[in-house]
Amino acid sequence: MKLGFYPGCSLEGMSREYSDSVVALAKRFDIELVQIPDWNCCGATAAHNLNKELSLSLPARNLALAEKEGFTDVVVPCAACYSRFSTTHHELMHNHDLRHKINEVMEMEYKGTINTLNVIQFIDKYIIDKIEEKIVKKFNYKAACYYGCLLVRPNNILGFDRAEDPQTMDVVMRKIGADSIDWAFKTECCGAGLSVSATNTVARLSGKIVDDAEHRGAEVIIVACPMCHSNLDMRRSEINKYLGKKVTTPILYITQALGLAVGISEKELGFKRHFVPVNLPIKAETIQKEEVKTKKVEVE
Amino acid sequence: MARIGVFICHCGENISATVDCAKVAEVTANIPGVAVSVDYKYMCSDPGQNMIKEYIEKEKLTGVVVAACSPRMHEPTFRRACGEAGLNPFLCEMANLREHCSWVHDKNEATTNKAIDIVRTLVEKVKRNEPLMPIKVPVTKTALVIGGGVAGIQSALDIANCGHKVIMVEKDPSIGGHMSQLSETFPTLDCSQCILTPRMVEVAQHPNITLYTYAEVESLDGFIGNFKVKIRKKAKSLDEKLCTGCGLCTTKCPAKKIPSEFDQGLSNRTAIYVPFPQAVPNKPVIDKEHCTYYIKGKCKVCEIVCPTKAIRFDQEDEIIEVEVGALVLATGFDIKRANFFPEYGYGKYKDLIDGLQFERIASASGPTLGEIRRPSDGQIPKKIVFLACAGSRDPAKGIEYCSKICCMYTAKHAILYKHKVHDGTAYIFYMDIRAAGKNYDEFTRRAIEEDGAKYIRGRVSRIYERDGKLIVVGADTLMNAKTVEIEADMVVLATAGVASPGAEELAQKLHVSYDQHKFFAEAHPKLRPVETNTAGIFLAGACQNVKDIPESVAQASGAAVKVCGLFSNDELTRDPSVAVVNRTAPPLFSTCVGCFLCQSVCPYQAIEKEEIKSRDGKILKTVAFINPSVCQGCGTCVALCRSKSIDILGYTHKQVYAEVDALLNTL
Amino acid sequence: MNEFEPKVVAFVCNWCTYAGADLTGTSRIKYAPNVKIIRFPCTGRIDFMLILKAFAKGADGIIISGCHPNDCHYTSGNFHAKRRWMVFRTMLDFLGVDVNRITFSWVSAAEGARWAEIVNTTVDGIRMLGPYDNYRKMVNQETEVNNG
Amino acid sequence: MDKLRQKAKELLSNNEVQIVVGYEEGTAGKARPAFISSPDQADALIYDERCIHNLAVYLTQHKLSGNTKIAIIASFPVMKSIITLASEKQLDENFIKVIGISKDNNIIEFKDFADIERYINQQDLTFTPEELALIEKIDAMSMEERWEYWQNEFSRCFKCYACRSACPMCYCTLCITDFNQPQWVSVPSHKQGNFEWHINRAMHLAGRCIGCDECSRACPLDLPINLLTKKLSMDIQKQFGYSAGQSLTEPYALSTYKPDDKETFIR
Amino acid sequence: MSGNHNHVIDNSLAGKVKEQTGVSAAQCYQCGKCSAGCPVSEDMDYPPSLIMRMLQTGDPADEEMILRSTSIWYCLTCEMCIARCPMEVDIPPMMDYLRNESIKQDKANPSSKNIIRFHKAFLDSIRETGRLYELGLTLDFKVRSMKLMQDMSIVPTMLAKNKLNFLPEMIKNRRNVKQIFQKTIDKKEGSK
Repeated sequence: MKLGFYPGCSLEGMSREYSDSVVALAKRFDIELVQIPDWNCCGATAAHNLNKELSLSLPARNLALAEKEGFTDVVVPCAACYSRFSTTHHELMHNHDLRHKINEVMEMEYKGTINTLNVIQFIDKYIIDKIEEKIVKKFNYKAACYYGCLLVRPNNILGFDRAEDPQTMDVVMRKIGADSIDWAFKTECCGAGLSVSATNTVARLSGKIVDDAEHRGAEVIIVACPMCHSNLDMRRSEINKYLGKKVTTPILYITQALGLAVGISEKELGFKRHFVPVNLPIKAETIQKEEVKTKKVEVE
Repeated sequence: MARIGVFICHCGENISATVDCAKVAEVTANIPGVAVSVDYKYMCSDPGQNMIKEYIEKEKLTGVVVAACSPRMHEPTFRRACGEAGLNPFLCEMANLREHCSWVHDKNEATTNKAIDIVRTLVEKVKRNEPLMPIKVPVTKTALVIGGGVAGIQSALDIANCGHKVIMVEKDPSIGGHMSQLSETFPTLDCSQCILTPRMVEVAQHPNITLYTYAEVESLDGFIGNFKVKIRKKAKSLDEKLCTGCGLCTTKCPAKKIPSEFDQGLSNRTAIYVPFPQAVPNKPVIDKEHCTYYIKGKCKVCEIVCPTKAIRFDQEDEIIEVEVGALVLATGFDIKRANFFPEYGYGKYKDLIDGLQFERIASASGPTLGEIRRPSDGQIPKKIVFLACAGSRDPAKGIEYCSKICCMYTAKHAILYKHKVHDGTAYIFYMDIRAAGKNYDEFTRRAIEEDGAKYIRGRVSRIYERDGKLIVVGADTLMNAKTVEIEADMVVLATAGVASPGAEELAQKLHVSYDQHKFFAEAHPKLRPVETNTAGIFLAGACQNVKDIPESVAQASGAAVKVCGLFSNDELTRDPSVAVVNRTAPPLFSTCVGCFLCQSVCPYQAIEKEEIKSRDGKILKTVAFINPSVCQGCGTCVALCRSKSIDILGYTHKQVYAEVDALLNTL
Repeated sequence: MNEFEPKVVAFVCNWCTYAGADLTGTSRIKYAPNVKIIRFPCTGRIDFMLILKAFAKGADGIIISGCHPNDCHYTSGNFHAKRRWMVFRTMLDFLGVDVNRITFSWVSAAEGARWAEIVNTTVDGIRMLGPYDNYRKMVNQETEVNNG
Repeated sequence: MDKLRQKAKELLSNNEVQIVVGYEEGTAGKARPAFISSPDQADALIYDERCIHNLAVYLTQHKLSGNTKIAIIASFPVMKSIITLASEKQLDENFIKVIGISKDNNIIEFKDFADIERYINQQDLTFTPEELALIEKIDAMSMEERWEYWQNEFSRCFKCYACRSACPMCYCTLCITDFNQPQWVSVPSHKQGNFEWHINRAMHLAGRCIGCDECSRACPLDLPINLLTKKLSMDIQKQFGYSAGQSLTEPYALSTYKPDDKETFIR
Repeated sequence: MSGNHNHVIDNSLAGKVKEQTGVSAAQCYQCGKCSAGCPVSEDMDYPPSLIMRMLQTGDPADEEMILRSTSIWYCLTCEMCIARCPMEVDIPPMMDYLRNESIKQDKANPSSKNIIRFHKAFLDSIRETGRLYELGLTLDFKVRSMKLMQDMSIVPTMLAKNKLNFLPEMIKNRRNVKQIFQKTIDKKEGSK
């Protein structure tokens, strides 16, 4: 099966391991992710901070291209890009004049047939049902699923999971044997776009997140956004400085965790590229009664 | 030939400012059938009314049109005047020149012409008016009070003490309502149950009051003075006459793990239970959902231990029908549970409770016997946080209105807490302190000044649990909106007050209107606050909107007076504008063909079958008959009848047709 | 030729819209004088023939207004009316009668301003549509009686 | 057909009924209603595709003298008419024996009206493509075109009221047209009078019309007036899920309501 | 509901915000929940709820302070405020608008220049190549912000872990992207 794929800049650069793991995972399930030809940057925070129309036109161009290519589902692993895509789609679909204007700006037409999937939605729709039979090694670690902002907010536009204490990621992780813990910073912001320009703020925000996860005994923090990753991972030295202690909890992309479970090599998943070394303790294959738990969690 | 008198009122300047009254009089004088048309400064004044009377006599008028204000204002006045002059009051109509013309249009010819048309229209109507006699209906001098909370109790006692019979229906096994759950009451801090229990007992013992607990209203028929009510007495599985209320059964019942409604789930009860020690009646009921026997088919421990053999497993719901003259709705309110706030953990934290739960914790009869202990581990909370406006004034996740009672009971909670946990600190997040009431503001000041409650003006963004503490993250808007983080042992949400769950269904059963929040609607927001739009049904307490105890009681007495006022006459006179099925000469007898499609449109079940019999009793024809004492005159059947066999007095086919005709021929 | 002044008849119920129109008056909100009100106990009483007769007698537009759902003084008259209007409107539309000349609305006793708005928008609307000549033509052809 | 005659004979001879209403050979090769009152006339009865008149119309004419027992040959439309009439309290079960005719011309015995109700509900009641096409054609017109279309059709009407007499549901003893205080329907058959009559007819049959088309069949000018009631039937079926002639007990669509009836035009 | 149609032209900043984004400052009743939940309110000179308040006053001085504030630049658009606002006052789009205005009127807060520089560098990178050239961006930004040393520590590691591309990625239809810029942001203020 072929699906549309928008890696976005970070996944082509800083966070190539995320991209790699997504593609590798998909491959395991005979899904080919086809990049939107000649895609461009979504504009991220910078664009909508400085100019609304620009912030709509850049994603719109990609949507239009994807449409031209005949895709319906487009996988957008980067939470930021996903948010920009969804917001753009929403705005253009709810405001005809605006749609007209933007079409005119980018000299292409977006009809609105594209269905943007974040990585979890992608897993949910195409992988989760088939995963159990493919598991070679249970990912039996205490995992703190970190959703960040852009995956769940604004909830009325994204309509993904629930705004507070979301569960979809946890459900997925439990499926591969993880003990996904209940913690308090699932959706608190990591500092996002301020990564380079206001590093102290990022250290503080990301610090609180890492600290709470560690405090509750998480052995690994699971993310689905390159920005979250780079802030929690690359900025770890600043974080540790802020916390005044050394926190070694590694940050894994959900696709890396899944990849591991279905037997994709650490190399292929690009663990090397992480700043915080990923050395997960070796554990005996103890199958917890997580399935039961999974039932209990209802996601609205 | 009709002789109509037209009387045009200037209403001081109110009409004459924009309408040329003299011209109206002059023109309308020439309408065929108009005997006299005059204008005058104040028609409703005594001289004005006398003028009308004189003309009625002098000109032998057969009908009167008073062109003045809205009939909703002065129709009774002028109809009375006509009556006094010997003209049937229903031959007098009003043309609304003020509200519908002079006040809403500018001074010009169009406006005057419109006035003329309005008058002409009414003249044509009056020509076709029939003299009518007010309908008299008897009054059943028994009142039905629905709901046994403090409001219902007050109403019932007031009515009963005026010597009228009262039937009280309460859906729970005991009366007492929310007030019986409260610990102390603001602003006096006297013990809620101590002041309520005597009243509850009085209800039970009052010779004029019949009490049905564990019962609900099934249906309502009839009309003011003559309601028929079906009441469902839910099976208590108990012979109340035999039961002595010894309580042995409740101690022996094996099903002990049922969350107690009365304690808001903070303690457990048995399947056969009395809601609380002071319950009235103090006799148990079996909760079939949880009773081992009803579920598994065996157990019957209660039956075995009962010394008087009062248990009746085979007992079934019983429907009883009663006739009453008036109803008082006192079904009270409910509160939102603490679980509707995502950012406060969807209610997953044991130590985050709602106000009513705190009342139980603080109450001497409560699960902790009045000691402030938190549900999770029974520890005494040293830091407690109260959140006002939890769901109130919150269109996003709660309701937009102000629940009104929270400010006060939150202050009370803080005070009670301080009285019981001297070394503890109480924080209160609030937006405004709404303490408008006798000794109310003083009370909140006391909480702040004497009991040291820490009021923080701001809302709480989120609450999460960490190491057995609840971390409350809020802001202090009086401190540059800086973030405030409190590690609390317990959090109390002053959750919004909402309409009780069954309110909408009941309203529909009783044909009373309700607002978008499912609170029962009063007939007029200012001048008729205790009446509903359905005559004979009155409101008491929080079923209309959230109220505190004094307000509820006051309104309850108000409702009682309305009922007694109604009961003070043996007969009611009703507007004779009702629908009638025509009669014609044999062999037709009536143009009604008896399809009875009209029956189901009637909101009042006023349409019955009437058999027209020959002398030898042979049924010649079955036609519709509309019971004039039941019909309220909406006319819905009239518009439905294909053969135009139904007509409605006061708005007959002839009249309305003539109105349309007159109005447009001149437009 | 001076500007066309629409003739609009309003059939309203006594308890909500008539009272609402009273409120418009007491709050001194001005509206077009083209509308004249006929009072009924309830929208449930309004016979569909009255609409045809009004058109026949020369009305250019018609307003029918009563209590909001659940507010009916008779609890359900407005609901029954609603159904009838749904059917009758289909009928008129099917026969090519201009249903845009009929405004159906719920106006409560508290909505004085809303009544003024309903009236003004209706009158403006009718002013656009012009006099209802089609219907007038049909009516004035009383001469050519068909004798088979 | 023999079975039918046989049935009629025995009903009459053992005096179960006094009259059998059915069809007989008419002039010009047409079938016409027959009223058989003695066994020996029973052989006149026929039943074939020419027998299309809705005989139910005769049932209501005996209303006042309620002591003759009638048997009626009931095609599908007749059955539906009977159910509607019964639901409107116009028929007395004890005086009417219904001899149903299935689509494949077999006799169906009904022990009571409820039995008929059951039978009807087994048949499918959707409108025929032809009917739909006609109505769609008119729906597709512009307002002006529709107006012109019906004005032309109506202009030909001369108020013979054949449509009324042919319709089983038009059983009022005094029709609104006979009502002159006020004159709801202008008497002469000029455009207005005709327009008012047909609107009244349609509205009075709204949701009661069982769609036998007897009205247009009876019309000497072949006015497509059956479309009016049909249109409403469709609309009512769509909006309220009610269709006539299906239930003895369900309240008539226009004498009941649902609070959530969905309209689009009320402001 | 009411028949009152007459439009009041509101030239205050709040008025413009409402016109441009549909967000009505008047709706805010100052409960402070947004400030309480905002991850960066402590970095801001005026927390969100205060910005709302300053809009409400309509006092030009306050409006000036808003446009010159650091708050609007610290806002991460994490959407926490709107997620929890009881009145559903949609602050993020309002912030976007205020940023746009602040730049237009050239009132952007000096101490926030870094953030703005970063955004501009970011966009420039896209304007030229259609995609983000991270190494370029980082260097470019460092040069603009004269913070050459800061972060340089991690760059080597990034290179070692080849997290940075040496050569910018280029898309084919760069013309198209460029003209998108020209028709939107560059139309208003060209960035040097």
